Amino acid sequence: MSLLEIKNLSIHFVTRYSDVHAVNGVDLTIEEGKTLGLVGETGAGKTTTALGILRLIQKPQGRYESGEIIFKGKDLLKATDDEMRSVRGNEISMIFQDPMTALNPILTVGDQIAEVIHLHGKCSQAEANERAVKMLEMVGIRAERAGEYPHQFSGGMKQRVVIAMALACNPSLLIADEPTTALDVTIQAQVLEMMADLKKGRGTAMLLITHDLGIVAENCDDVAIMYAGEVIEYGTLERIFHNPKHPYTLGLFGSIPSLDKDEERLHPIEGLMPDPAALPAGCKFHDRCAYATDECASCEQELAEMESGHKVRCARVMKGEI
Amino acid sequence: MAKYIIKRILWMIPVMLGVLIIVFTISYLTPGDPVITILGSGYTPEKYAAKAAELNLDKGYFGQLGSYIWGIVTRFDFGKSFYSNLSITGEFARRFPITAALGIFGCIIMVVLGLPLGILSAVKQYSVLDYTLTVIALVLAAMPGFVLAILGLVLFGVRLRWLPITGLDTPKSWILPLATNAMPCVAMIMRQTRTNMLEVIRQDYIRTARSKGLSERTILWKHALKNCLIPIITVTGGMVAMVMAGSIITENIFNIKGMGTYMYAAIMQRDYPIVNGCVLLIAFIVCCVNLIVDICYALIDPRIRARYASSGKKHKKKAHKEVT
Amino acid sequence: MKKMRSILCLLMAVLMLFALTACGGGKTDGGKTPSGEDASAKFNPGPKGDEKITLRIGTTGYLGRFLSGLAPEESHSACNAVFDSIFRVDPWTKQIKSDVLDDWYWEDEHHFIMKLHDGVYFSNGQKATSEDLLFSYENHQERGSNYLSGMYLDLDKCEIVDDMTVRFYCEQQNTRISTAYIHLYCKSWSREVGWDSPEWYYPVASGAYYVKEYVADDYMVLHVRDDYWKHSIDEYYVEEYYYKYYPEAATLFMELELGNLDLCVIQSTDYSRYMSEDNSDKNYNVVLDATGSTMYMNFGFKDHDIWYNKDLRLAFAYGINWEEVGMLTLGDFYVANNGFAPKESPSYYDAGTREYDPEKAAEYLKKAGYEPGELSLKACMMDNASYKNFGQAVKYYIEKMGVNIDIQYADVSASIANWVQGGYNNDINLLFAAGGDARQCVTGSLNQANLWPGVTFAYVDDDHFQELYAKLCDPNTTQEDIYKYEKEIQQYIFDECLIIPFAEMNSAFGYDQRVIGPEMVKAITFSNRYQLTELGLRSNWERYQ
Amino acid sequence: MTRKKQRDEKLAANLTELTRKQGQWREVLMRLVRNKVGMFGAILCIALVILCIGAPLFTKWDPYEQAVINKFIYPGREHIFGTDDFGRDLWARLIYGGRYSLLIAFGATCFSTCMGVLLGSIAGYFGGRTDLLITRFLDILQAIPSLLLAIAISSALGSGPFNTMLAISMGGIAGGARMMRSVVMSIRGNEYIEAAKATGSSNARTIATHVLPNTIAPLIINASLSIGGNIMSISGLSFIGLGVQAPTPEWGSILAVGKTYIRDFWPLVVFPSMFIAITIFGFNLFGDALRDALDPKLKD
Repeated sequence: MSLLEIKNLSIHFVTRYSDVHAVNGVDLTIEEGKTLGLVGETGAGKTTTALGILRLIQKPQGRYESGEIIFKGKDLLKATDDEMRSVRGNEISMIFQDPMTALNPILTVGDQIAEVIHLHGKCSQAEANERAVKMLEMVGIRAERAGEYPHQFSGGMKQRVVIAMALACNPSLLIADEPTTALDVTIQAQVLEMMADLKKGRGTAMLLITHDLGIVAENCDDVAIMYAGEVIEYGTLERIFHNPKHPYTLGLFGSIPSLDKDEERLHPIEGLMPDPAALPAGCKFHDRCAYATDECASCEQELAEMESGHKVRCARVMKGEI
Repeated sequence: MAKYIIKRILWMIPVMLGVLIIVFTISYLTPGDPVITILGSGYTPEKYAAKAAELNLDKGYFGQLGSYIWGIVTRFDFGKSFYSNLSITGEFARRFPITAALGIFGCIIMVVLGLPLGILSAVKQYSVLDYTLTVIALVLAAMPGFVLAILGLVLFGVRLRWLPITGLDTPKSWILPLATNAMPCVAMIMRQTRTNMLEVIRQDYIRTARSKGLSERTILWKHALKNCLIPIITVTGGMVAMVMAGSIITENIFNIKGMGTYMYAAIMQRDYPIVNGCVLLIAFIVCCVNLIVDICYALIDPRIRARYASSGKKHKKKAHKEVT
Repeated sequence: MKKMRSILCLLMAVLMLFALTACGGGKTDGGKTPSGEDASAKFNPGPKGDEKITLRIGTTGYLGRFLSGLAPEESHSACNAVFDSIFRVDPWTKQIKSDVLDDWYWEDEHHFIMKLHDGVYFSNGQKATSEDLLFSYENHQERGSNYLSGMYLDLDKCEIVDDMTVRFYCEQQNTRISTAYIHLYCKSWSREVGWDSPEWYYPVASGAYYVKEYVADDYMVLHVRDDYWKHSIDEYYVEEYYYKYYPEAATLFMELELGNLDLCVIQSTDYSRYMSEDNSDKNYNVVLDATGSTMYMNFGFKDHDIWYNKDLRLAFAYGINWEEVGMLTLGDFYVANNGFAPKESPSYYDAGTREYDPEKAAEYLKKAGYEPGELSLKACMMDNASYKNFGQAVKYYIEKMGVNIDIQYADVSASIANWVQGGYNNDINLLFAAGGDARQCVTGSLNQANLWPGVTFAYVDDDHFQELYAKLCDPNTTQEDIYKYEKEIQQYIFDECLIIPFAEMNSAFGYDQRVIGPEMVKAITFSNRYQLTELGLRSNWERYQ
Repeated sequence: MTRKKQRDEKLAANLTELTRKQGQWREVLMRLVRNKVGMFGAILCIALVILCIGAPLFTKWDPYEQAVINKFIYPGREHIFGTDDFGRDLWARLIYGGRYSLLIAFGATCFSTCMGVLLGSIAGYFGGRTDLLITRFLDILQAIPSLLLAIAISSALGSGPFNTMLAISMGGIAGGARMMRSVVMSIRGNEYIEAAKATGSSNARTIATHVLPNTIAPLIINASLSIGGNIMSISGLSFIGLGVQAPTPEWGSILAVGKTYIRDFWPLVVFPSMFIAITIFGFNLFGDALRDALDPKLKD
């Protein structure tokens, strides 16, 4: 039984002017201790999905149109607020993209970590502080810096604090929303390596959201590629990297400049993301797809299994035309 | 940090001196000869000279300024009123506590009412509560103080007879003056809190806190409130000056014998020593409040505390002005 | 969505503003004729048995100091209670009487004799002698107060006859010496403390009350003396006066409504509102009383020769709608009066009226030789309510007539100083005999018209007028002659248009019906001053029991 | 394929065309117009200004025409807002009076903004000793509450429109200068200022050409928000009897007169307060919208 199953999840943002379909029928599963990479351009609905899992979507506008999120057998969408609160930070925790603003500027780093331990660990404040200091040391921060404030730390160090905070209660699932995008490359490698060690040590499953295929290659077991609120290709790392099928995935891999050829220009995928408030019918990618036919534009595409451990949402691929 | 506070206190002395000089110069340039107004009609040249000497009006600008400052600094003596011949300091001793009490209670009400209402209307945005509070804030902010005071007086004092209308002897009689003096400021603080709160709620660290599984209430009180306090403290600092100045109008209408009525009477009689004294004392209170505001910044925001400590070495700079 | 709702907010805000103010306002439909007197008998105010009361009086004038004659005017009423007055008006007979003199008469052209009563004691136990009597006049010259103006006194030539009599020397006979508002001061104590000492807030005096408590600009308490030389303490019904100062007139009236005050002067706005509502069950009532002074506009004759041209004066007489100016200045206290004595007074004489006639005014203006817009005038008035209203009302008509006028408003003391000796920049100004004259006679109202140096614009530079006025002031003219001359002078003023009287000043007093009756209030008050010594005596209350 | 290509070209074309033509100001204007609340505030202010300037067009009554017989007439067909204690038409007095009120308020704001700009830019630009001196002077100015300062000055200079304007503007200087100083200090560090100095331009020219244009935005915001405050101060002064003297029609002095009749004749209080309220509300709304338009990072 998998740790987390997302079935046909769709999330819409309804405002007076527009009805934004951010996520439309996403199906994902994360196994115990495994890492799922979620890849896609900005605005593909990656972060919305992640926030959906923790039910952090902004109340008045955001609405869960349909679908279920089964976590350890329990549907989180049906859970009461109290149940969700006991899950957040304890069972599932999240790391955000920009470390500079992720920490509360007026509380000490130690307090912010101890807070979540004290809340879920049901232990005394003193013990919580102790464990907080231990967590900091685990992420490579000297113990005596626990009493300092976020503005005294660099970007990389702040991200380490956020990671320490996320893993403090030993969650079974860690959601990392582009954890390293805001960091420079050298720090990026250190942080990812540290996350991998911690994960292996504690058997934590991870949902890694990124648009950097290099990171996915090194850290993820499975990969899901999202486009315009839908998962268009989903499979194990080998399948996707060795045998990408969906035109959009091919475009993604095509746009990575290869080192051996001396290329003058990059090969971006032409055109722009469709407007989520006015999504085209049929395959959302058809107006940018090189192989698009009239049929693609009309009928809805299904995410079908092309081979074991590799699904694609493209009728032409299923028919073997591409 | 303590070094910074001491430095600020030292800086208050030249500021107060500056206020004193400005206020004195303004009244020195005022037309109309005090001696004639005191002696009335049948004055004779030698009596005029005697009186002028007594009020040391014959010493020219710097002489008078010097003796005025010397009088205040050494004997804390603000001189004598032109007409009642009573020493002003004696009057201040009697009247200052009343205005100070009104001011302090006014400020407490401002914060105690303004802050929660602001937070409430921010958290429950677009709700009915939000709009009623906004409407009240608009009306109170747009109504001149004395209209509000007289309306309150007529409505609650005379028509409904719930509250006594003058003096401050019974606790009930404090309600009306405080309400009409503090209300406009409550409205402003509420609006300021609401805008700040809306901004803070959208910050990332609030989402992090929520992702940690904290309840909305703890997020509000522990994380959001403290962060949105800083700009509110600046506004409160400004409000205190408004409340003190507003006391002139409120005390007059509610017949409270504080600095306000004293100054109003002095303005009407063109009794300049009293006007100068009152402005000086109120300016002093405002200076103290500004100092307290700065200290509150440091208490709440570690970034500013760090800058204060380091600023002790570098050139003097009040950092919090940039933050707000 | 948020946008539309903000606009809704504004509408609701304006509505709320509307509601707040509307419920604050009362209903009113213009003032009715004064009818305050028919107080129902169910309140029977006045002394019952030998209990004593504390009378609470409210005032919007500053409490001031007990040194009479200095700007701003000290509280006359309080001085009246604390000091014995050498001369004052008996409220019951409306004649001049004295608290301390046994006898006073003109010995000859220049000498005026005053005989002090033997047995007047000051609060410090000292006996009053003629030294104190003479000193009571000398101190005014010493302090520079303007109370001696008009007495033509030469203090060096006054001498003490014996320890109870003083002979005063005046250049010419005048009535002012026996009508001016002079108190008996204790010479030794005054010399000892000097004029500037705060001791003057707790003065040593010979009057019936002493100052028990005094808080500047707040309140003062006058308590009856148990060692008063004239009456024993149990003759007094009012044991204490609690005198409270209110900066805001609106608050004063509300205090009366709530029953926290027994006696106070009220504004015309509060008066007209009171008259328009039915007040049968209210514990307070209002009585209207002539103050004895009339309101008239002066032409500043002295140093402004334009006013010697009668056509210009007539242009002003016709060019200004005096009835309207009166109504705008005094509100519901306005009573039309073209003479210089109140309607109730026997010396009242209506010399005739000049109806408002803009064409005639234009005619006279041209006859006087001024094109419209050519003449421009200046005036400096006090910045209290009635002067401001008068200034606004008159300015409108004068400018409509084609004459420019610049009116400056200055505070009370600055304008007095300006009127009396500085500036002379008053072409025209409004005057009403500030003290009023309880005897309600013409000389009382015109007391500034013959005074020089006095109020600069009030002096009437016309020989026949001065001649008539001198006859009026001559103490030995008989009462019938006085009435005859009063009519003659008022007719002369009208024919020559020297001064334009247009209103008689009433003032309204609010009182608590359970404590004091309307007749008593009318008797002991004139021109906003209370005869507190008279009010204190139980015998006076029993007159109206 | 071709359909897609044409659409892209068209989109790209008008995008570049749009940005090229629009200067920074046009873009701000665009953003401002879209903000309906701000527009509502702007409409209010413009309507008021038109009403006051074109007063003769909106009423046949003369604000000084007095007649006792029509004293305290309640609002009706003849007199829209009724008449005041001198029988003058209240509607006429309010719109003619608006000229004085708005003029004084604008004048005071301009004066305090200019002084603020002057002091602020000098303090910000030169820094060091001058900065210290000027900041201390600003502290002094800010220590005295603006109403008291206005009272002291207007009792010294005497009452009248110009003196009132001067008295009120003193209070606003400190706020403007302090804001100006912080903006200038943040700009001073930028490279293009050093570049300007390097090319030998005098300090004054550098300030005028480089520093000032960047501070226009916060200045306008500060100015529009301070107009409301100025109008409140004028009515405060009139209450004490120092502001504009009768019979000149001005909202504050009409309200001060209205105070005495508050229990008898409500229009004399309601309508001036409403005019004051609408002006303050209008300028605040417009100011807020302006701030959002000029300062996009501040999310609504």
